[in-house]
Amino acid sequence: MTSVAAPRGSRAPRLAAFSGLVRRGGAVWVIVLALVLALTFARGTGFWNSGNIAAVLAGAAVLGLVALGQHVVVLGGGIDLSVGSMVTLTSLLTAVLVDGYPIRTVPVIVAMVVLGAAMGLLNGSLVSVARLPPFIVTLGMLYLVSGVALTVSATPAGRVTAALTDFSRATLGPVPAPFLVLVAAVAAVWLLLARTPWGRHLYAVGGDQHAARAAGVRVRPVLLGAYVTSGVLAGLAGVLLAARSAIGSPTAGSGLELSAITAVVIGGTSLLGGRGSLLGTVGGVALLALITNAITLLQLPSTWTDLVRGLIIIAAVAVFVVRRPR
Amino acid sequence: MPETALGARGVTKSFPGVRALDDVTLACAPGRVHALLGENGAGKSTLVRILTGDESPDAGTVVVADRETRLGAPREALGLGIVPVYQELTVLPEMSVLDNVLLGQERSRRGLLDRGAQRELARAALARVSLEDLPLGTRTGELSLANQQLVEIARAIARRSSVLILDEPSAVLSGDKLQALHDVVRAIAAEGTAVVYITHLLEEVPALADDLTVLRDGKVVSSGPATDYTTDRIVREMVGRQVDQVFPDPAPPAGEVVLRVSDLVPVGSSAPPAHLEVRAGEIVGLAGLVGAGRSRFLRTLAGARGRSQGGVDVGGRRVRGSLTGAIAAGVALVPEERKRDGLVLDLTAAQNITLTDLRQVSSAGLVRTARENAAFDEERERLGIKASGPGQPTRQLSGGNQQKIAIAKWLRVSPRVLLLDEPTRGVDIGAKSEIYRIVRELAASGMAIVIASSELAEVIGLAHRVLVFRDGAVVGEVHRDPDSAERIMHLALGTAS
Amino acid sequence: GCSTEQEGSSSSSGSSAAEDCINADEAQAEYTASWTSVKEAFGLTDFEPVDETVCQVDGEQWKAEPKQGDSYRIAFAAQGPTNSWGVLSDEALKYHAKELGVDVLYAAANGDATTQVDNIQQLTSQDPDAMVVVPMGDGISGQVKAAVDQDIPVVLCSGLLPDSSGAVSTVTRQYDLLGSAYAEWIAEKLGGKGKVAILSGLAGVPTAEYQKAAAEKTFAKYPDIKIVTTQYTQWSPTVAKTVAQNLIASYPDLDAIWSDSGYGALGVVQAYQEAGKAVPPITGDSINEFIQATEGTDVQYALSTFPPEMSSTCLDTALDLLKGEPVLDKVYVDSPSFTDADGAQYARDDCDGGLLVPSSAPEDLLVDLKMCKAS
Amino acid sequence: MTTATTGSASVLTRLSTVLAPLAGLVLVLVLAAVTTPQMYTPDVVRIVLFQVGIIGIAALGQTLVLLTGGIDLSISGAMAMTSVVLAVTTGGSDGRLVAGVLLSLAAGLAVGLLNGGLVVLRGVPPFVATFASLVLVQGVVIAWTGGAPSGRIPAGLSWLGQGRVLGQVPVPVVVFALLALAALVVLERTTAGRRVYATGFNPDAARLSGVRPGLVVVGCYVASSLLGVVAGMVNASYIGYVDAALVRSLNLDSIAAAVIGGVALTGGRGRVGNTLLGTVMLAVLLTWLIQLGAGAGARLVVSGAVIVLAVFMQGRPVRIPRITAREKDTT
Ligand SMILES: Nc1ncnc2c1ncn2[C@@H]1O[C@H](COP(=O)(O)OP(=O)(O)OP(=O)(O)O)[C@@H](O)[C@H]1O
Ligand SMILES: Nc1ncnc2c1ncn2[C@@H]1O[C@H](COP(=O)(O)OP(=O)(O)OP(=O)(O)O)[C@@H](O)[C@H]1O
Ligand SMILES: [Mg+2]
Ligand SMILES: [Mg+2]
Repeated sequence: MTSVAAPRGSRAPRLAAFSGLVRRGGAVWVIVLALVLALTFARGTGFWNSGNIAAVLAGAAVLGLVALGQHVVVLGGGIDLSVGSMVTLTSLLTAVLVDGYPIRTVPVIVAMVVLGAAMGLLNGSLVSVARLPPFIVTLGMLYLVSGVALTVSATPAGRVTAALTDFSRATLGPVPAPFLVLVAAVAAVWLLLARTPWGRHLYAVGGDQHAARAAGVRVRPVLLGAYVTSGVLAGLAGVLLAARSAIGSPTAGSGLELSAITAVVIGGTSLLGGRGSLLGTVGGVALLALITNAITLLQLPSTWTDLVRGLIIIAAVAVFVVRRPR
Repeated sequence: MPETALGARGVTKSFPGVRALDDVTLACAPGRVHALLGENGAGKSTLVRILTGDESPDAGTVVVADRETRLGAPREALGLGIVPVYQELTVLPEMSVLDNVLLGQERSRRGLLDRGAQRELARAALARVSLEDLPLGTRTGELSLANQQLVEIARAIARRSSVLILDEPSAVLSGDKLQALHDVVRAIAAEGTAVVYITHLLEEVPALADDLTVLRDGKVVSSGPATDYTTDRIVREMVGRQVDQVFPDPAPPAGEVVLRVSDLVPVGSSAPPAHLEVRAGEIVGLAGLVGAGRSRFLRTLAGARGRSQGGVDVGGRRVRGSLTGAIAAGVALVPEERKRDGLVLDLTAAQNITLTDLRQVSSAGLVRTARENAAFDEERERLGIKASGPGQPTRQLSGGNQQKIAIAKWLRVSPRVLLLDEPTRGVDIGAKSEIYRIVRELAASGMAIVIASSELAEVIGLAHRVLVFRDGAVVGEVHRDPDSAERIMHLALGTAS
Repeated sequence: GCSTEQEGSSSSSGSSAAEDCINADEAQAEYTASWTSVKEAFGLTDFEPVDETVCQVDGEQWKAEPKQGDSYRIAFAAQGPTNSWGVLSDEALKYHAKELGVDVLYAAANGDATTQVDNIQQLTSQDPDAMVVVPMGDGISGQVKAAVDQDIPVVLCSGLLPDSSGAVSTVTRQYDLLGSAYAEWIAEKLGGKGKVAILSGLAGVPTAEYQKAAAEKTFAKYPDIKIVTTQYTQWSPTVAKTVAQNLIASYPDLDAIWSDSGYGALGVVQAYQEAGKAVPPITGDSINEFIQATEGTDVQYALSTFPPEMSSTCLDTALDLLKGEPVLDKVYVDSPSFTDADGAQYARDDCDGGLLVPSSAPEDLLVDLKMCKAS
Repeated sequence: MTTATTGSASVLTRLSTVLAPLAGLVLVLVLAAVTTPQMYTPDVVRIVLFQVGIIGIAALGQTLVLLTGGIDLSISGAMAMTSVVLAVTTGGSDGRLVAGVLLSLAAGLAVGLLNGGLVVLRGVPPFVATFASLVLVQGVVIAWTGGAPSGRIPAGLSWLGQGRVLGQVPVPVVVFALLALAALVVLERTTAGRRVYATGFNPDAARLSGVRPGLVVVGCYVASSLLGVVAGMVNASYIGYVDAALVRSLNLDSIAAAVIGGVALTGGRGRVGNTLLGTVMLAVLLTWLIQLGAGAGARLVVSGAVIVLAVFMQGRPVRIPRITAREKDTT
């Protein structure tokens, strides 16, 4: 799709206001709000008790971190299918390497973040230097990294320290500590995207790589930065997941990539790159976390869960996704 | 100060099948505006890309500040103060005006954007292109094409430059905006910057240029101070022959009314309803400032956008308000944005020509290559298209030839009403006069033609009568006479008494 | 806490646990019996149970009145209806709960450990009287511990977790038992010599990996048995068939196939029959379809089950705890094992191919679930 | 002399443009030959051919969707759905086979229309639209069958998955060959194919030329789902039972095959030949990995590395973006 800028056929004003809301990522929150209201109505005390709120928030933490990384990559016009496998590998390695030794905790956490960055760097190099399609690169990495994880251990292995498990269960009021990590990460990514030259360049490269290059933007470092960010966040997510599980598993993060992409797109970010809002992605994460919560809270028949999940996702994207620029 | 701010020495560049530049030598002096002229496909943009490091020459070198320099990427050229505005827009529609102006030259403090400084810089740059009132947070995609172009120019101006290269900046500008552009170009040259200016509007040359160079088929055919050249001479150098610039009076339309537009209001427009009748053989021009609503009107006629009220009849039959309805009724639109809307650049020339009516060249759903090639040859004959063959990717054709393909594809369906939106934008003077000839011939053959153009001389010269648009509404009708130009301008600007 | 010592390494010597253990002889005997019955069914000569100490848990500690209303609310962190095993496991518990008049708070993990972590946390937040968990992987241990720490007794069902999970009781059939019994049967069939292929389920999934490990350990005792290849079938007959076709091509002289599932075995049998070759001795769990497909052939097999209906026993165990009655910390479920010699009798033509036979699930439940036709 | 050199040089370049896309396949074939000598025995070749058939049929549908600039994640849903529909409606009896096939196709049509409708009418990005419909299809199947789909596929269909032509060639690859030929003719020779390419390259220009991009896109999604149904029938008849394990799986093989072969994710770029190439490469790779008998981990590592390496080797010109090349690259 060419991206030459030109005024499009103007929309009716009512729709324009709505599309503005969608563009800024507010739309998905409408559904989130509706779901919260519905749950309040149906299961008031069950939903609003602090334990349940904590469960929703804690459930959102890992997905949130991964979606955040995905958001950055997608903004740059790419896609990262390897995030799930990176989470798997780092969470498995966290448990295997820490193995119950408190002294190893901090070095291992640092190592996992570095490992995430390294895997992101590999993705980014293949995409920006070797100029291979991100879909293929990260699909290949998905297989490769899952394979490495299985080679590290085919069975659940290792053990994190009590400090890590305690952290994963600690709360500040009803807010679980892992969620605070997510909040901090959102703030950091927001700062990067909205307040640094790199953020501007990322939007530009995602919107039109050639135009960005013409304006003197170095495309490669920008893309490398995006994939590294995704890798770092996946590494962090892996540590959180390990802390929560207390043990490492070679399949822990499988399927996360699709949830993450779904969250990003429900939030109004364009998979073509260059347009997206962090608020929307966070809303997408909230929606997915709430759906899981709602299915259990409402005690829907188990055979209906996928049906309900599919319907809500379809409803969300069908109503609230920005139309593709034509 | 160097003698040559930017230049080329023996630059040669070939693409598969074409030699775009052949031993080009050029020198642009600081503080002077250097016009670069030539037909479509003469190699002007290619030269620009080489001078800015976006492309590397096969042979020859680029000279920057009297020194031979090797440029690896636009960024390197920018670092040396060589600032281009490419022919194609490179603003990012999804980003704000502020971000677009400062793209690649963000101001930051301790790694974070310095928002105060950014605003100040952007404001100053926008003010120079008369966009001081534009809110900085506006999404650039919401702006008119003209304003987007100005934003892009503002981006270039915001940089400290020793050389400013403008590749057809005026193609989408008119009126005040064009004036503002000229002012800023002169001011920048006065500051000591060398300006390279590419245009197909030859009346800009005496107004702006100090020096000029004419390219033909990738070779420099002539170069010197602008005062040595008359428009006639420039045209002769460009085309290599005399071009008939006068518009003879068109033959009076003889036929009955083919197109009747009544009470038409496009969706999203708050303008009063429009009426229009066009006879067979008649050419009606649409004039107005950029954004006056001509394109919208044409698109509505062609069913490409909805109408909230009114109707369109062709040959006495009501036309359905959809693209296919309009096409079935014999209404064809050659849209203004050729590359985005007019052509599928990745298909071949022949494939583009036959896209509008595949049934003609197919039987039982199978496309017959022989018939397709025959269709191409027919149109090549009729319009004088220069292409290596039916299988040449349309992307590789020069602008003028692309435009001819965009027209040719509609001739395949033998329309009764032909709507042309800016049919000569970015088209060189030789091709332009051919397009005028074609339009005339089509009208003579009984087609009803509506043509929108920002070039006043063109509308007046071609059309039997001109409708003037302002703010989405038809504000007047002007017939062919000696002072029609003045009357049209007054109507368009709203200064008519 | 920046100790260089490994946490919990000193305290896990087991001595303290052993002191608390009220050794229930009866239970220990039951455990041994579950091994002996397989030994007899498969006609094994040398098959000793792995060491396991079964203790009695003091139920008094967990005795409680219903927290809400007058019936107990049992949270059930289930696998979810991802296959016929999961469906029956879920439904058997629910059916039994209805019989007993107990409320069930249900959450399905759809086979995924990470989802189950969320599920358990969420179920815990609803403050149930007790919880039954069908563990999807060791990764849920931490969350199970958190539930137990909130005074919710947790019964593990159809699976194991490390002791650190703090679960009060575990009701399951042993993976070790199945994995090594199949291997032992193959070893005896081959007279301790031959080429064997291992077909496991899903790489990295504990239920598959533990059985495979047990098998490998057993085969290691026989130096002349060579494991020529290990493949994964994803518990899908389609995948298994493709894999088996590859095996036929590359190892035409394969002597036996160790498979952990009936679905895998099904694909293998088809592949060999299509290739016109004799099916080597094969193992797996006993799904109806497999027995039907091998009826009247001379395919040699050894089957057992990992009965999904055991979830009702899990529910009983949880309720016993709430009533303060003594339960065992490990309840080993026994279930029929058999070979081709007497396999035919287990085929049920009135039931679906995916049913694990013989099923002790209530007949009307099977009919309700459309797994069997009403007779 | 000079002409001779230029002549041979041009032959070389022409040769390299033909061979470059094959480089990846050659790589895999050589790797397979070196590491597993039995790879080229007739038995193994037949397995590869079977895989080509089963992956290829779905990959053809995927190609159509990719050409319009979309992607279809729901193909594996359509495949799984087919086996369930076939089993449930026929109850394994040949008598109701026709009804079962028709119903499967109807269900495939519905899925295709849902995808197309979401993409065209609502402008939902294809990735999410088809992912959502995959979840939905799985959900419907699970809700309908109570989670444990089972049953028999009529024996009358077994030739489709198990049969051989001329005693050697598996039927699925023959079906694939026929469908690929049809797709080739449609895409390269028919007006419909022309419209697909025009829409994929530039939907706006296509629309203004009187093509109806909406119809084209919906058509491609429907075709994709229907080919998914055919692939599902092949799969179901291959094993003869409903394979519950496949209901929940998301199978990316069809996408991988097309994209590895060189079909661009951005629309318009790609031919049936690309898909054929990618399919063969993937089929060889998957079979080779089994033949290799390596552990699960090593296998995934190898397949990931080989996919990236093969695409890298496909001789995509390492080209720096130009301002003129306005089309978005696959990156
Ligand atoms: N996508 C859009 N959003 C908002 N306004 C738009 C959009 N497209 C067009 N407009 C507005 O509609 C009006 C008519 O635009 P149109 O392009 O028809 O003008 P025009 O007279 O044809 O100008 P040009 O000389 O550029 O062709 C203008 O005011 C323009 O700003
Ligand atoms: N990337 C390319 N690949 C192949 N041919 C090209 C490429 N870029 C330019 N050309 C060819 O090079 C020649 C010069 O093109 P160029 O764009 O420089 O012309 P121009 O003078 O700028 O024309 P216009 O006035 O239409 O902008 C043309 O024949 C064009 O078709
Ligand atoms: Mg040009
Ligand atoms: Mg216009």
